[in-house]
Amino acid sequence: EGELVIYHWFEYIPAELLEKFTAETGITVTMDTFDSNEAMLASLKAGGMGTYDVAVPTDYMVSIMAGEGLLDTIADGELANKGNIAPEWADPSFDPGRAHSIPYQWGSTSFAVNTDDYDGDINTTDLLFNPPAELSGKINMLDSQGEVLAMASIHMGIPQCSTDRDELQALNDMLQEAKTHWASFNSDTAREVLVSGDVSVGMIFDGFSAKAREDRASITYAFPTQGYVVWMDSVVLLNDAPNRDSAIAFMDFMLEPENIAAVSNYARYGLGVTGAEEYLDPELATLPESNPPETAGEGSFIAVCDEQTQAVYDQIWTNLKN
Amino acid sequence: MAGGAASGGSAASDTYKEARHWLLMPSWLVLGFFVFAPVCVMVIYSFLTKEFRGGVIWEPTLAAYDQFFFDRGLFGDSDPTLQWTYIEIFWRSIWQAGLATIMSLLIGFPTAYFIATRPDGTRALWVFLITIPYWVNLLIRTVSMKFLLRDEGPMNDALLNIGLIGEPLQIINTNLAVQLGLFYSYLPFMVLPIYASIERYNFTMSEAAADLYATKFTTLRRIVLPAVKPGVIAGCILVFVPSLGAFLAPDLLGGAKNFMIGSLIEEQFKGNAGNWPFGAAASMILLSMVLVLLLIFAQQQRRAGAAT
Amino acid sequence: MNDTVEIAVDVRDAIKRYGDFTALQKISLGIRDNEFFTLLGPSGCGKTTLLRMIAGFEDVTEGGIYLFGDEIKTLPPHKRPVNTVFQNYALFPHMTVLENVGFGLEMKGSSRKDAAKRAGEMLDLVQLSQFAKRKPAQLSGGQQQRVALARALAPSPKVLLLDEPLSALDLKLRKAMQIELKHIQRETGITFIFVTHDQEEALTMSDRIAVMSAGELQQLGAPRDIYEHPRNMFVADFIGDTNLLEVSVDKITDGRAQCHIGGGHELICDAVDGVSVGASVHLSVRPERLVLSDQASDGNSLKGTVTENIYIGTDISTMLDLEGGPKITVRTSNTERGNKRLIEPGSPAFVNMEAGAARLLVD
Amino acid sequence: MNDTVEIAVDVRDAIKRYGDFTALQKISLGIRDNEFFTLLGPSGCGKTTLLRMIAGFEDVTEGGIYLFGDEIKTLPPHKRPVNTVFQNYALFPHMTVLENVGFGLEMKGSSRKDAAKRAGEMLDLVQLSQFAKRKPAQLSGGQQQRVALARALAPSPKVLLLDEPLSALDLKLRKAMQIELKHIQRETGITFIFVTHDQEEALTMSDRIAVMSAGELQQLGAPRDIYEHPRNMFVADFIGDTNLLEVSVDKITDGRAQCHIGGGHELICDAVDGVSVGASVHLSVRPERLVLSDQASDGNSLKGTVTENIYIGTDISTMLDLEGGPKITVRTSNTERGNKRLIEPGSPAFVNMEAGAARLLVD
Amino acid sequence: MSVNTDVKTYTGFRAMTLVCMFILYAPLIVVTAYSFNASESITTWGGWSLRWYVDVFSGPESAKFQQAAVNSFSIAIIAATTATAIATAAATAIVRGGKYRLRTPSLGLITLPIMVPEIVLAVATLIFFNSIGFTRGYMTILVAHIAFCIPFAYLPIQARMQGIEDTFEHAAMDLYATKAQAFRRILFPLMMPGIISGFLLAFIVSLDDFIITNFVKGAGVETLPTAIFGSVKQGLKPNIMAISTMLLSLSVVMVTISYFVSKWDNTK
Ligand SMILES: Nc1ncnc2c1ncn2[C@@H]1O[C@H](COP(=O)(O)OP(=O)(O)OP(=O)(O)O)[C@@H](O)[C@H]1O
Ligand SMILES: Nc1ncnc2c1ncn2[C@@H]1O[C@H](COP(=O)(O)OP(=O)(O)OP(=O)(O)O)[C@@H](O)[C@H]1O
Ligand SMILES: NCCCCN
Ligand SMILES: [Mg+2]
Ligand SMILES: [Mg+2]
Repeated sequence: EGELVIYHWFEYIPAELLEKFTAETGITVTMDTFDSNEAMLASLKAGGMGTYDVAVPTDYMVSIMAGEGLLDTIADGELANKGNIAPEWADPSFDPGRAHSIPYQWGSTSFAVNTDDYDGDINTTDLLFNPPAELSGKINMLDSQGEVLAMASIHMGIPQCSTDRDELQALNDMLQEAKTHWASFNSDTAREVLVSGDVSVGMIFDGFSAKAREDRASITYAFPTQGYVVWMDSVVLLNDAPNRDSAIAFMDFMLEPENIAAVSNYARYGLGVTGAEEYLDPELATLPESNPPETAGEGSFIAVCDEQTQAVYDQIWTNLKN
Repeated sequence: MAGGAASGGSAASDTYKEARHWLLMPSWLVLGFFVFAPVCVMVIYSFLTKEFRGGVIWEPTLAAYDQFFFDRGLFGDSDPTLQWTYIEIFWRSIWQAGLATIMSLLIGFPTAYFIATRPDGTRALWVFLITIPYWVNLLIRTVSMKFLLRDEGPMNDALLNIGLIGEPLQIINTNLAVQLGLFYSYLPFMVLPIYASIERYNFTMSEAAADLYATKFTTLRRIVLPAVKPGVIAGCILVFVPSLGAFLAPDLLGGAKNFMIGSLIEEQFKGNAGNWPFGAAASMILLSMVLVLLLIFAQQQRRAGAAT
Repeated sequence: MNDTVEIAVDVRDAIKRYGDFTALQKISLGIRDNEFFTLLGPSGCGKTTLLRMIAGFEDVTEGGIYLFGDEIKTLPPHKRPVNTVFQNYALFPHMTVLENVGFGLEMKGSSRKDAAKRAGEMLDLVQLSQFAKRKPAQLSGGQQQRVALARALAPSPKVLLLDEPLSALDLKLRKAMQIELKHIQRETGITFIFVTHDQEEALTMSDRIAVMSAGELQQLGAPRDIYEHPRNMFVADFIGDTNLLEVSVDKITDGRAQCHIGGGHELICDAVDGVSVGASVHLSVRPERLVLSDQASDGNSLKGTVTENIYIGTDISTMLDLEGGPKITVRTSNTERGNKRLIEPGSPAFVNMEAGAARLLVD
Repeated sequence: MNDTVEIAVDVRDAIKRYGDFTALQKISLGIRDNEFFTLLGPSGCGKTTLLRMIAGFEDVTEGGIYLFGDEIKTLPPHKRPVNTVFQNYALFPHMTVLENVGFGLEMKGSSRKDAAKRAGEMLDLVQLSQFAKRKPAQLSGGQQQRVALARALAPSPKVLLLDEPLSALDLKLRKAMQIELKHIQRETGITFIFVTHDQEEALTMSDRIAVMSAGELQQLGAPRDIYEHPRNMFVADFIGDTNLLEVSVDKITDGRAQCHIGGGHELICDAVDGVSVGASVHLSVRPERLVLSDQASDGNSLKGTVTENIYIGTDISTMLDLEGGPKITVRTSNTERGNKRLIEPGSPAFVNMEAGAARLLVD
Repeated sequence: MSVNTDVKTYTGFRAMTLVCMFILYAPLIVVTAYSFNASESITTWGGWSLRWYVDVFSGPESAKFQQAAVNSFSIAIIAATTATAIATAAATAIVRGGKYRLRTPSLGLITLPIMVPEIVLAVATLIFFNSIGFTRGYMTILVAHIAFCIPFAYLPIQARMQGIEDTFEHAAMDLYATKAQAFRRILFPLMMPGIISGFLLAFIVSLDDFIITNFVKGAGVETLPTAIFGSVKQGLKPNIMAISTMLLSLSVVMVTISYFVSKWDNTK
């Protein structure tokens, strides 16, 4: 009995799973979708609060939302399956102690290379920011400030929320230079441009890269030695949730290994629950996109900067896009 | 043709004078409530302090406008100079939208004219033919367009095969692609209003012009165009104004390397920046610009029309 | 101006169909250079259609049209040295009167200033100078028509097509414009092809007249010829008022036919080719060629009763019922002498007729 | 039909301005019920404007308009029992001819079938039955005009406004329609307000005529009255052809004025009020009241030289230069007797005139 | 005829129209072709297959897309109809209402929705709806669509109306038509091409709207664009192509039927 309203990414949950949830709990589910974390935040801040019970933001957005006071706290013992959370995801930086969220899916953001077009070493961020002549003009970037600037900071070896003026100025200059080699900024067709051969290098999420590889075998996901971006989407409990009980029930449901594995099988990302291996598509374990090589640098979340610092990054982004 | 050449059909006609307020009432209500009031909210927002990551703080400030017009350097503490960034973005958008409008007009006008001169029974069919493609979502159309135009896409293949070109045309991610995309997004908005105007045009006027030694082109320019001007103006407004704020075609086809007004504003609400007052201010500046353009235009119209 | 008669517009076996409606049926006409040529015919007979084909707005379904010897079927209207005064004026609503009139000149390459100057002169001609700056919608019907006329005259075409150009003008102005048009035509030597439904206008102004009916040419000739020697009943009836009486021919002697009409009235008139004794034909006699009297004359004289006198300004029309049935109209000029001859309705009267006044018609 | 004369349309001190142009200047007119009333005047004098004010399409700048005694300034057009035949027809382009004609009836509440039936009858009347299914654009100018006429007649209005309803018709058809209109008017008792620029039409058909000029009423009266007793020079000149001669009055005796015109010609004619000895006034004489002769008559006789004979069908116009300067026109009917009187151009001739034929005009 | 002497027609215009049609339809050929693609990607051809059509009716998202299609069309039809009616009334007041002070402001108000960037309108509308306590759902989408469709319907109608002389209404009123009747029987039919144009523009604008819809829609209420935009993030799948192709076919069928119906009606 009851209802549940989920604010979710587009196309990110198998419909059967929701049906299963309804069958098990009798709770009818309504799902609303968003296409970016920021759009979700904007919509919630413009008055969406009180409509939804749970949302599925990405790591940095979880901490932003918490900071904005949009998240309700999950009391101790409220979640029956809290223990299923894998230890490495139990106390993440973006939500210490999992006070507001449970893990949903995780993956990485880096770039993929069409190895038919380029046979050199692909595991370096130089391919994006300082490409060899043959790749110049054949690069697609995600049209997303967070991912691009994080990747650029990793490339330069500077912290993501640097306040060092010289570092920031250098970052700005580096991007201006790098942009001359880029063909486009595109998120919507990040995968298509690689498959079609329009570009030879393209920033992409690991899961999308895996799908692109199915269409074009030469597409190889890179794990740069300098490092790359990792992300985790989490289910958060929203303040003013109209159906708070249903929300808790849903979270418990998603912590069942079998259920969250169904999401992974569908979306081809990693999960953050123990004991799910037996339900997972075996292929997932061997995906090159989710198995970084030895040489791979460190994966890091997108950092959340303070207001003043963020203003500088915004300015760098605006400069880049002009 | 029934009726004299020019009998009274002036814009100052007042057949429905008594009913005018009643006739306007629905649009006042709907637009006043669901467009004007929200826009007022935005006007207010543009004068408020931004809240970090979206939203506003109810403290009046001119910061948003200051940000638009003054450049204070990367770190916000240099001496203010005139901010060119946004002006350039605006100028670029106007330029692109303008070119797209001209392109739409150049292809749309002949199309509208052609349709309007079809026999009675087939005109409606042509009108539908123009709009049918728009039953398919803009995003899909644009992606398909992109697919067609790709360096290795069917269009280049075909052109290479018939030997018209030796190298694939690089169209995608260029300004031309943006204009093409805008053109493709809004073509019917040009064709239909012009069609509706030409359909009512009295072709005896063209005959009279031809009779007086006007070539067909001159007839088109001096007689047909002035007569169907309301339709042309409507078409141009419907293509130009939405093109100004468009972002899908520029993003997908143009590569999104440079902000257009639409994407800039969008970014303030849906992007990292989350600077609502600035987004509101930029919108209001855009809005006033368009209004001023339209007013200047209307003024000129009136002056041209009032010559007695 | 030329010694030899050149043909300006030659229409050869032209047919025009709108769908399955035939508007013109094999018309052939040669319009001479410098001629004032008039097309006359009932509403809907195809006059406008013919003009439009000459101007190039309507294609010729069959047959050909030649302008000074050249086939012009494929010549676009703007290349034909022909201007038109349209029946519905077709003034450009967005241009002032002056701009309308100057348009053709500008198109022929005059500077805007020269065009305006000459346009001003043309406006003087049609007495509309003070309206130069108005838009056509601010003019009365007659004023619009005069603008149309000025506009067509301005570029001095070789052939001017005028589709009822004076129909909206009052008598006074029409008379003045008639004289002006005739003047212009003579001075410039422009060939005028004129459509009118005013027979007096046609007779006064034309060098030659073509009478049309239902898409067919009925008669082509000089005004006097057409008025006095109509070739058939249609022409006789159409041009001017006429009394058409059914007659039987009794005897033909020395080019004179002796006949009788219903009611037994005897008449003598000139015989014409194709009329034979015993034939039942029509006799046409103009009302003004009849004389009303209270006494029979020596020659043809018909007895009847006056039914009505209608006052029409210059003249008075008297309707009579002849003995035995036929009706006849007599026209008497409205002068003291004429008025003396008038007879009150209801009174008996004689209608006297000279032998030369009546004409026998074969069809 | 009524014993007392009821006023159908009363225009009182009506003024109409377009911006700073005054189209009508304080016009007052009373149009009687059942009357055939004609507005006559030069192009642009305000006839259409007056009709439009009566129909309700133009508001009255100053003054009032009364329909059967009721002020109708605020009555919307559709509530006025008045129909109009528009000068430019204003046929509905999207309806067939039949639908156009039936429209008014439908609006008055007839069923579509009844409306179509009566519309069909009206089309018979204007001889357009076979065009019932066509769209207006497929008709000739004259045909369109007839549709407009049928459309206005169909709902049998109390007052019918006709703005040059016959101007596009040929003489034959116009004559027939004149008779038909007159008939309809008599039978139905509808008040007709008729605009025409054809004086003969006006004189033939009207009960009364209002002559207008430049937005002002010049004379109002019965046809004969206006033709024979024009109140001023404008009316004399406008209605029909007339010779206007400048004269000086020498002597007035017994209601007769003795005067002379330029060149020294002496004339005697009826004196009128307001003419005094020594005054320089105008004398108006109709061309048809003059007699051409090679001999001087006993009475008024002017000597001159023939300059031109113009053939106009029923009549022949002869222009003369009188000795000493003045020009004069004489109209002779085109009969054998008349033709005998004709004099070749260049020859001297006398113009003889009865005393009653000429009329002195004060302004 | 080798030379085009008809003053009404222009030789190049037919060609231009065909070019125009080609540009409009070429991308749709891609859409249609790839709806029959066995592969998952639009860029690689995997052979012919009807699987995506099957997917539309029985796939995991079929219910969502079907509901979205129903929502989209019902909203587009209602919104376009209402907007066209409102726009027609407004155009009448503005073109046939004489001169008055509210004329220019009204014109400004009517064109306001196209002058404000969509995202601004979206956020503003959402804020506004919230402040007046409107719950988001089907109705909020509908109302927003009606509002922003108005200028698209209005401009062609106004343009058309300016070309119609008022003599026709005068003639109608002279023949006892009330103003309403003169409108319905004369002005309205004469305006029809403008009204149809306006309706069609409003219709496709509503059918295509994403940004505003995405903000004002209630939870779980999807329209085709909001459903489709989501899918694109994963790469445009041929099932979207299949849906689009079916929509195209539907519109083609409807147009064909209406064409023949009207033809049949004409020859009657
Ligand atoms: N809308 C207008 N604006 C300014 N002047 C106008 C307007 N309409 C008519 N006029 C002027 O008013 C005068 C009277 O016009 P009206 O149409 O009544 O003339 P009319 O007597 O019917 O002439 P016609 O016989 O040529 O039809 C004309 O001089 C005309 O130019
Ligand atoms: N577009 C058309 N379609 C069908 N029939 C037409 C068309 N245009 C004209 N007609 C018909 O052709 C015939 C000739 O028309 P036209 O206009 O030449 O007549 P007209 O002699 O000029 O008559 P009017 O004196 O009345 O102007 C008419 O019967 C008319 O109905
Ligand atoms: N739905 C894909 C997740 C993207 C995270 N930024
Ligand atoms: Mg004609
Ligand atoms: Mg008039």
